[in-house]
Amino acid sequence: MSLLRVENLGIQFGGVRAIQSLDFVINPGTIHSIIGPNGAGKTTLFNIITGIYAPTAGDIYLDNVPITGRRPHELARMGMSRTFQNLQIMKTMTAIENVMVGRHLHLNRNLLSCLLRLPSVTRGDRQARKRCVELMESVGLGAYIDAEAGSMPYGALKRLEIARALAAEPKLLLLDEPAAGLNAAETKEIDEVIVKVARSGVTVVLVEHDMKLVMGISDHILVLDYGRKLAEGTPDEVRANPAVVAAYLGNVGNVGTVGTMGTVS
Amino acid sequence: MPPAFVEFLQFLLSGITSGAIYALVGLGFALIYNASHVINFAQGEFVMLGGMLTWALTSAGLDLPLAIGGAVAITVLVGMALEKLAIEPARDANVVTLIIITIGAGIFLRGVVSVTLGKDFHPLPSFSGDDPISILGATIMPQSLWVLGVSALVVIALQGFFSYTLLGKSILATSHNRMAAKLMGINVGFVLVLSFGLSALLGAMAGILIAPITATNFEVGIILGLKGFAAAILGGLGNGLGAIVGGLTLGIIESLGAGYVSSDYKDAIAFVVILAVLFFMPSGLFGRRGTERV
Amino acid sequence: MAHNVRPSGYSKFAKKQTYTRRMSTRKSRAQMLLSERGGGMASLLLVILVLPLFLANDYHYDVAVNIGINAIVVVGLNLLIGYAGQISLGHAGFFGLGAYTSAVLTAHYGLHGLLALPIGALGVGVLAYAIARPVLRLSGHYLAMATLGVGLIINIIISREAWLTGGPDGMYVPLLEVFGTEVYGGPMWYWIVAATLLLAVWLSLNLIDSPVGRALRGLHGSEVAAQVAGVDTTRYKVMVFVISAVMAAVAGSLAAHFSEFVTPAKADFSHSILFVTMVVLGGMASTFGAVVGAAVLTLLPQFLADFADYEHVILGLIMMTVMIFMPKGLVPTLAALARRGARRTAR
Amino acid sequence: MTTPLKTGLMLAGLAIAALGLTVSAPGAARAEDDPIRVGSFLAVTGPASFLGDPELKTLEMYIERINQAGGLNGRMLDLVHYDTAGDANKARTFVKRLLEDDEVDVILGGSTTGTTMAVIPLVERAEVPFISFAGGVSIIDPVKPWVFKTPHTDRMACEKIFEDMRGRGIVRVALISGTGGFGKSMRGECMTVAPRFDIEVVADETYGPGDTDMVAQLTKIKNAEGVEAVVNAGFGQGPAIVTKNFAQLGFEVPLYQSHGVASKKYIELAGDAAEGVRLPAAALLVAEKLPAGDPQRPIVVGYKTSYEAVYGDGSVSTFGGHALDGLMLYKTAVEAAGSAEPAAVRDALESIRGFMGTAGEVTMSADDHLGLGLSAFRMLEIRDGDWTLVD
Repeated sequence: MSLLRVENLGIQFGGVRAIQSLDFVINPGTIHSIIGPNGAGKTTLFNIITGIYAPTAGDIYLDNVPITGRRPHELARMGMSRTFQNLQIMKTMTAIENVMVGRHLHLNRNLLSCLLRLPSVTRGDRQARKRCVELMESVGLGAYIDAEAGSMPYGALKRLEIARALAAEPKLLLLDEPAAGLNAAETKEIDEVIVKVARSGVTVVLVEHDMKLVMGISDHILVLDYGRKLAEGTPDEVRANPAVVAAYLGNVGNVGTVGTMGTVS
Repeated sequence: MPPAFVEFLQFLLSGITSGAIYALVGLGFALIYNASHVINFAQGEFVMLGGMLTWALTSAGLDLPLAIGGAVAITVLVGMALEKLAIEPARDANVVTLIIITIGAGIFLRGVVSVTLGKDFHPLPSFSGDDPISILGATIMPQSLWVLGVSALVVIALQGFFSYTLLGKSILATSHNRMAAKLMGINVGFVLVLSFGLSALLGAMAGILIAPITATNFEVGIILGLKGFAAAILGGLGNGLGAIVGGLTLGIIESLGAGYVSSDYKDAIAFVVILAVLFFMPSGLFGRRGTERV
Repeated sequence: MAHNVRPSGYSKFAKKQTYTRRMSTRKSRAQMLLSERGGGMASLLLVILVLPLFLANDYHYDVAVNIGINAIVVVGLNLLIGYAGQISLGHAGFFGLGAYTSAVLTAHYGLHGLLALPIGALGVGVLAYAIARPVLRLSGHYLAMATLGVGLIINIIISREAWLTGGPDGMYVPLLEVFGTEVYGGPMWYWIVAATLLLAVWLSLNLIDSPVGRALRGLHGSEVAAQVAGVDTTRYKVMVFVISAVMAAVAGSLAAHFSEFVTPAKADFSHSILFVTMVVLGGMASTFGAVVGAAVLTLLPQFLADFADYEHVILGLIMMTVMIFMPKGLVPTLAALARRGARRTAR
Repeated sequence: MTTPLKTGLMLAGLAIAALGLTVSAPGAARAEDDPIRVGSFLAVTGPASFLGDPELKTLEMYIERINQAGGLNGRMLDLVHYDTAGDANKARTFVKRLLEDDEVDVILGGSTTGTTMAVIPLVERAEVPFISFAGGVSIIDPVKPWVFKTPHTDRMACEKIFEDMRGRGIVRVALISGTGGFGKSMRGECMTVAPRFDIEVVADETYGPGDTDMVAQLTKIKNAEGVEAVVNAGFGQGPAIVTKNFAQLGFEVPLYQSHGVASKKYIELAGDAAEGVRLPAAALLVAEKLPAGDPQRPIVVGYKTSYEAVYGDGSVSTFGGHALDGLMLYKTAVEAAGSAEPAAVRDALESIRGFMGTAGEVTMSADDHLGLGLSAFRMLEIRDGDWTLVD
């Protein structure tokens, strides 16, 4: 059974069709990558799935429930979480507070309880903090627990986004270019985090330019070009698809060089 | 002409008279916002300075044209000094902090003028006499035509300035992306000082043009500033044409409201309309509908 | 404390960083949090208890009570502006509505003051809730304009409906009666307002350090990230808008009974600006900054009154200078300085 | 001690120090030859600044003059003034300061009715004589033991105007008033007294402070059925704009202004449009035109000459005159009482008979704390850019 199903999806900005008649399915427990050249509509697709943009056509189902047009916080409640390509860090807060915002839905959010600081609130906060510290350590942020988010380096902020998204304990996690702007060593570390997350049972959808990373960890790849599906399949199938090669390199070159596309931000 | 139509026309002309004033003040807000994304709450004080300084210089014996030139020049210097001394050092401060700085600047300027030039109201002579001009039975004062004419000229001149001159384009570039503008060799600091100077120039001109209609004193900028801000917002921030349309709309709503509904509530009616417009068009009439990139 | 199991790749990464705070900071952080709340509350309480020793007459009490009333408004407004990042240039409208509800209900309809106050607070709460949804869809300067408009409309209604409100010249308000005694005079009001302020500060501190508070600060930092984390940002903005409006209304009711007289100036635009200036000058996103901001800007005109004509020149200069050199506001800047000083002495 | 606590305490200390600074030395028992402390709170800035500004200038000028002449009962006068900007809340705090901190012997001022009304409970409780310069009739009606006032009331202004209209056979009038305290209050009074003069108010419009154009309201008035005269209640630059718009629309009926525009400034601002406008005002505006035998002449000519010698030709206004009257009433009362002791001064104020001031002849009593008759008002008309007496 599919976790996420997208049917005949389309969106228009003014006269520009950023996405058109797109269908695909994402199965639970897999790492699913979406690749394509710049402007292919990858981030737009993420924004539609997570409810930031409303599509102009088509339907999206999460666990067979139609979620088209639902707002982001409602989708979060249904188990969806994501990171952002353009970092969305709450810079005036500390790192752990950022992560604790991610845990919002698991805490006592009753206004009166919070105003009066009832024991249930403090207890919940204490447990959440403990859980978030563990989470940060697991993505390699153990050194930054109480750092001001605004003063952290770029690589750490990328992990912070992942930690915040994981704090919600999602069943579907969408990562938008988690490795962009990172060096090779850092990319490798992110790579390991993603694999670990997927192993823990979270379905991961990944937008990424780093082909090495994509080809290495993906179970399934969707290739977009000008808002349309160009190809789909396992890494090997995609690598062998002539249309993909053409889109990436024109008519020359071979599949091997796809991996050298490197990081295009 | 049927009397009802003449009455309507008279309301319209009355609205245009006030509206042109709001528009000119609103244009100053738009200009500074365009270059720096700062809302300058001391804009009304530029208006006040223009009028008060012209009065002071004429009463010191200068001819009106000379006095106008002097008043505009001094106001422009004040505007540039405001940018250089108060806005520039607080470059990285957030929006609300900058608003408070400009409010402080407004209080300061009002204080200085009240101490040096006194608190009295002063008139300026109308530029082309006080004989009303009749249009289809309704009347308008020649001075109002001056305000309208200058507003129109200013819009055209600004359009030309932003479209055809390097300086104008650098202001626009700075507005869109300060870092990129800097990298392209634009002297961003200078551009910002210049935009404040230009905006002070507009304010001063507004102040001089309207002084014959409303008279001027050290506090005349408070309400005009407020109305100008409303005009700029209604039209959509950062859009010169928007400020003009916003100002005229505001003036006409006020006057139609006073004429057909209730003069007691005409200001409230105007703000209800502004709220309603913002409800449907959160970026004003002509504002760019920005989508956040994430 | 035992480190949790870390993937092998990360130790190198962590070592590269020069950031000094390590795992041990967890405990000290907890202490600091405690002291920021506890310590702040303790010093506020101390000031409130000690201050009367310095208040020689009714005028001094008047200034102190005005500081307290303003501080209640500003603590609430700071939740909205400082923490949630939503500006309001119309809160004097809610303050004025609270004041006039108390005034009208007690003077014209003979209602008990202690009954009129919650009615005013509730009424303002409902009104704020009704307008918050459309208004808070706006952001930045558009939001500033919309809130300004709301405040102005309230002010205009108050000043026009003279049959009810006495119009621009204002109306008298009966004294507040508590347990059969009339509340009159500086000292009695001092303790009433002080207690209300302490309550407001306590509630504010509680809220900020809770899931709701983090959601508010989070939506300030990144609205879309907060939404994705499950925060219904519209609902939270509305919530904090209502809370701050209700606090303003309560302060307004107290102010009406305290001054025995209300005029529409309580609801006017310049009063709204004053409240926002208090928030920013004291320090945005600092509850104690709000109190300090209210104190400074209430006291300042009393000092500057001696400068007569130069009052406004100096006030304007002070506002500009403080904001230019301390853009984060008095309390956060001074706190940072003190922290730096403490770190230096520790070395 | 943890850092935040330290910071908190530091700020707390600052706060206490700041408040402590405002504490003046406790008032030692005052000797009989210490200065008499005259407290004053005026709207020197803000929308009513054209009231407060001349009022303060007059007080300063005449207190200095009294002191140079040897003071009051041999005691110097010491003026303590605070600017209210027209804000009632500020007025209250400053009056508390005057009463408690400065321990003044008398309070003069309150430029506006709102600021005056706000402080009445305070002075009544403190039992200090209080002479207001504001127009509202509610200040002295009903009478409050310690509260007096010098200007004619807005009710009297309406009566004077309607009286003049009756003489001209005018019945149907239109009102246009400012939305500020002055305009609103006078509008109310005119509505109340109109039936007594068989006057019918057929149109009622308002304009806001800072409005730049009142043509819409005047157009409505012009198109109202059978308007025979227009009355404008307001002060500041508003009435000047009304006057200009009135001329622009080519009205053929008379325009009446209120005593709120009683200074040369109005003629200067309204220009030629002011020709033919009538208003009720004190004789001060036509000082030199009073007949030689008029008992008020020396008072008003004296004040006009002194004020304009310092502040320029045409600068005198009836507003400054109200302040002068207040100060002189106090002087008279102190001299009569032989001391500045509040209760004695209050009683002396209440028994003042035939005092001649800029506003007219004042005769106080236990149930009249204004003491001016309608005859103290003169009906003026503007001709050739100057005031002329109508009657």
